[in-house]
Amino acid sequence: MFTFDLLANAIVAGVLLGGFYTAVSLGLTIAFGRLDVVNIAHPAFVILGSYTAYMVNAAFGVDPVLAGLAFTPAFFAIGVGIYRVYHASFERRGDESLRGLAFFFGLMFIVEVALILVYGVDYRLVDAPYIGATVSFGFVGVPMRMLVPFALALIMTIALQQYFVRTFMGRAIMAVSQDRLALQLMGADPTRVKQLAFGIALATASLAGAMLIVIGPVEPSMGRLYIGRVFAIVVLGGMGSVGGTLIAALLLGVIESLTATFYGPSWAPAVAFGFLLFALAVRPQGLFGR
Amino acid sequence: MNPPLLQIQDMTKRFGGFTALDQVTIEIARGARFGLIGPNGSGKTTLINCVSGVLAPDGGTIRFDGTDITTLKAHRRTRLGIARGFQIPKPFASMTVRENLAVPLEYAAGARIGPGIEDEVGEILAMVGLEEKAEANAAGLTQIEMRKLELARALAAKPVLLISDEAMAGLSSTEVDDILAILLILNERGITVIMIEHIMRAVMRFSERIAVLDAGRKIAEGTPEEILRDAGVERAYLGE
Amino acid sequence: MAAKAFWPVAIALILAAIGLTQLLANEYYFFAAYVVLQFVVLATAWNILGGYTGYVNFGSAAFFAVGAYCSVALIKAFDAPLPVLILAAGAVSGLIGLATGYLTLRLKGVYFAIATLALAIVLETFITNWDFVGGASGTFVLRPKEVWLFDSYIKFLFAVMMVLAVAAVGIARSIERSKLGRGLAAIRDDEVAAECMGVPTLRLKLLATTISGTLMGVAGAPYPYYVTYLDPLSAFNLSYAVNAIAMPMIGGTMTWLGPVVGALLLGTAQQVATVTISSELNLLIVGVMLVGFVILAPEGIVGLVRKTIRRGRRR
Amino acid sequence: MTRTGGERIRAWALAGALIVATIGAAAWGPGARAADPIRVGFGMALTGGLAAAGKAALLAMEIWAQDTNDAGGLLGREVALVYYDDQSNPANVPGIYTKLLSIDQVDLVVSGYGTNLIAPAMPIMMSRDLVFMGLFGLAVNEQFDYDNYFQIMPAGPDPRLDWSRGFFSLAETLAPKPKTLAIVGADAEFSRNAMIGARAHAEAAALEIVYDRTYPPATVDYSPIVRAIQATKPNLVYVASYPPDSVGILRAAKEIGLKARMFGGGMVGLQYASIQTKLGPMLNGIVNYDFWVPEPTLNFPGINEFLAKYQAVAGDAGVDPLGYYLPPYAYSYVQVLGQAVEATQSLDHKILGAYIHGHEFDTVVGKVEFGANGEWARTRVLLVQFQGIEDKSLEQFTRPGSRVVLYPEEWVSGTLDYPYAE
Repeated sequence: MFTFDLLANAIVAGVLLGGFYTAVSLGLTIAFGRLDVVNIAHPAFVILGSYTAYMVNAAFGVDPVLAGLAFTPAFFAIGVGIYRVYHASFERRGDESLRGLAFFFGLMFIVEVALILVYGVDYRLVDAPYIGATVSFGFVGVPMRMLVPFALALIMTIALQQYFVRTFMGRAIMAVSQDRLALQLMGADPTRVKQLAFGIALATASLAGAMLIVIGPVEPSMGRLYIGRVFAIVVLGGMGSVGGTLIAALLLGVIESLTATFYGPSWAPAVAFGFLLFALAVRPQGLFGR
Repeated sequence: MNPPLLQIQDMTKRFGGFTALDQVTIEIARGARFGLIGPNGSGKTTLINCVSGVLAPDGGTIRFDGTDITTLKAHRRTRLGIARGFQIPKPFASMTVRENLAVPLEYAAGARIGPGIEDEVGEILAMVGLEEKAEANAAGLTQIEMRKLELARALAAKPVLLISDEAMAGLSSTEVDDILAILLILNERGITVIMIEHIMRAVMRFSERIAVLDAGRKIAEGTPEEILRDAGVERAYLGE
Repeated sequence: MAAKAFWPVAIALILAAIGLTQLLANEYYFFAAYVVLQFVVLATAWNILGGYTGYVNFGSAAFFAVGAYCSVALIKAFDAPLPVLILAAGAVSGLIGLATGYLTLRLKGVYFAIATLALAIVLETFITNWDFVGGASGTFVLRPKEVWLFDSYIKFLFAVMMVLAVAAVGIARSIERSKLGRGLAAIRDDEVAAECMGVPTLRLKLLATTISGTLMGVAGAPYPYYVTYLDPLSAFNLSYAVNAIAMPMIGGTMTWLGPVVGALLLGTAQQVATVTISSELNLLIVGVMLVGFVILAPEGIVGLVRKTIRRGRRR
Repeated sequence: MTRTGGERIRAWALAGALIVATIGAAAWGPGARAADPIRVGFGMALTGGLAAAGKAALLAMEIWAQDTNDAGGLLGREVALVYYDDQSNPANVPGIYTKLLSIDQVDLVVSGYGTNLIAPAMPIMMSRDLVFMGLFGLAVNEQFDYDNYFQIMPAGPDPRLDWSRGFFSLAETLAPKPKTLAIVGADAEFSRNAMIGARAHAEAAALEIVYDRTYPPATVDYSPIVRAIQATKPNLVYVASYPPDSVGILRAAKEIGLKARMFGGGMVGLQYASIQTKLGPMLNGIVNYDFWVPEPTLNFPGINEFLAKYQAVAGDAGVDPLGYYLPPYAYSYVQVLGQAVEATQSLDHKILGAYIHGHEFDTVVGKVEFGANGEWARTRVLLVQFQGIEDKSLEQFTRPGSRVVLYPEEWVSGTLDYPYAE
């Protein structure tokens, strides 16, 4: 049942999906790739972002994406708080590899259960005028539900990239784990830089969460499903490269979409993770690594 | 004539676009006291990491006692007799000082835990002046004690070749003299010693031969006197 | 000397467990105790890699599930007896541990943690699509009608799990006191230094992943008989992974006693909570305790108790 | 490495104390002896993935207990529910039921919600010869073949086949007759079983299966799947899905413009008000299974009174506000048991089992009669079609005509509107 039409549509769907994956992964690209903070709770915070967007949407009818944007400062503050605890308890003691990981694991669990306590385990959906609409380019149909998150993810990627390249603090963040000397020469305090960067990383979760609930229904424990995917993307993207994250996410999206279309959707996650395992084994510096 | 104990041939190591070592060739005779100096970032520690097996070089070969060890893993090299201390001390933080020494004694020197090993540990600790601290937790040592522990732990591996990576940084001059004395005793017992050091007085006094690295290249090699006279070395240290 | 007391106490525990099955009629205690003991095995297994070696395994559920599904496959194919199931499950899970280790252990530790996450999903997908063991729809496993010496199968399972728990703890304890244990501790403290002190780090890490994986598989092997209906969602349940980490962390990761204390405490608390406070709070407690302990008491309960004893002695 | 003896002894004492504590604590709990009330015990998913259903079921059962006690109880005694949260995890089920039986000493037992949570309790029931009422288990007794198991979901004597009988019977009546079929479903217990049934029907009706795939529950975007289905140009599309994927597939079908004569079948979730009010007009034309809808043909005695009580408290409990799908059946499965107790004036499980096998029960979901395998003697899986949905208001789903019954014959309340899209 292979047709060119189907192939084109599968690739487009994969690219759109990949855009959304980028949004979910960027926070971890910063935290894990740049700061060496292995925040496995990141997907749980993305789900938290979905719920805050849902809450505002359900109560005031505000567009979920706008709601996600509005909540970024709150998420930033949470991120700063978490980093302070993490730094004081683990990083300073040099105990991040074992207990630091367990800390984030516990955090993930707490966020998830807290959401269940407040909202229950029902799937939640949002309303927005573009959900359900489609734009067509020839024989390729693009659902707005996927296109809006994709566009937003692209804007996010470009904005972050520009921030890292063009601003003083952005460059400090890029240097913080790789080049202590450069950081010292810039006169920046590494702990403060990391605190800021972690705040930004968590702020992306608010937006990514809003995108997630635009794409489909959300329930509290869904975050777990993204842990593996997100790490796969960050590692394949070359640990800390914003552009690499985008490319890796698009690649994963397209692979999943092609598998789902032509081979059988059942194997799509295994294909993606097999890809990660393989990459870890043969090219740990990522596909686009330094 | 015996071959040199250590032959480093055309050693090259790159990190991304940065060349940390550029075709460095050094030979060290059995029983020698060899000094390795150079400005910060000149590639000294990278060279040592390649010799001890922590880093895999991108080019060149290393021969130890006549055999090619270029692709050998670090722990195998240690068992062959190459032992090193680290510039930034890396103690086994959850263990006592005694247990820190037990690891190389068991794994590198092949000793069994028993009465015999206690004697060995005691002897080494006495040598570096840490016998008081045998039961202390390694994480609680002072910087100076940690440097001594680095040396002691390397000795516990029963080395043929001992590499001391800035073991004397931050020590007082009497402590520097103590360490120098220890290294000299070891050398008299037949252990070849490579010393990487910033304290010129110590290197010059200790070494029979010295190699100078700058920006990944060997720019000079000779006796301490020759090195002191070398114009290139002066340039490297003081700038143009 | 307590070192000599361990095995007599261990054997006494097993005999007491068997005695209990003959004396106590009420099956509930055996159901509950089985689950707690199962966590003793899982936590101990996790700690060999996590606590002793410093490598975090997020995929404990996968190793456990592989053990359980290995049993299902052998029951379906040969109607194999329980000891065979346990051995085979251990072997298969151990091999998977070895393979995962081989793929990732040459890298930084955190890659191993991520790989175990990915491994769990790959294995779950595989089981979900393997119809012989029930696939996504799950499978029923009927318990043997009768079993020698025991008047009910659950009592037998309880006794078996007691033996496995004692064996796992014994293995962990022997490792801790051996040359291997000191090598693993050196890796945990500083891997580069360990390698330079002659410790064959890769080989030791592979050994640790294999032993840890084997024990997790062993813990899962009798599970199909316990639950009688097995589906991938419950076999790969995240609660196994969470508990396998939380229990040693709370009990203390440095000694064999830590995971045992953590598993007994947390496992019992969960069993009690299941029949008392019927709420998500139950799960929240595990998460909060895990975070609280890693921040405030990084050495766990065992570490705290030791510190208190030491302080007391000084006075 | 060198610990003192005193400390070792203390460490051992600690370990010993913990073991004693384990055993002691396990015995502790809200245990009580068989006292005055008749106690009905069960585990229910109050947390975890199935909690939404479990909480609604519990609410319905509490209403039953209230109703029964208001009418004087059973055998002149009050009834009391004794239940624990199984956390949607089968691993907890054996422990819960042994506790209920051997410590709480309940008089009657009923199951939790769903196949996964019923099956682990079966061996315990079988070893004690207890009557066990099941709530929404699919073909559980196929393996156990247990005489005293009864299941309230109206799947029918052959659950796998009966599940989709309506869909395929109706497909036969289309003009022209459909030739091709696409089957798609989630990698999970219910959907796999439903797909097996659909395949069997397709074979019987000589339909060509042009697409037959499963997808993992974690799928984010369903467009590639729906597009692949579309590419095979099927006449019929049979979907066996869970709530999130039901929404995902439906949205993707609308966006892509999926063309089929009939679309739907076994989509779980479209029965819930919370999802209906989000999808609104998108539902029009979908044919799907259901168990109860507010159509005149299904106006059983007592159902409206029950629903009124349920809907009055549903908001506070945070469960489905309308409660058409599961709650009436959760009420009924204890109702059947209560009626059996009253009729036989006994709590002897042998007598109860024999009575339930031999009699018909009048419940809020109509007359119920169990076959030999404990399933309904005749299937009453309804096939309904969403019609005339105008917006996303909750109210319209309480009106007759928004979901007309197309099958079985006995309950039909409207006619099929087809094709779905062409």
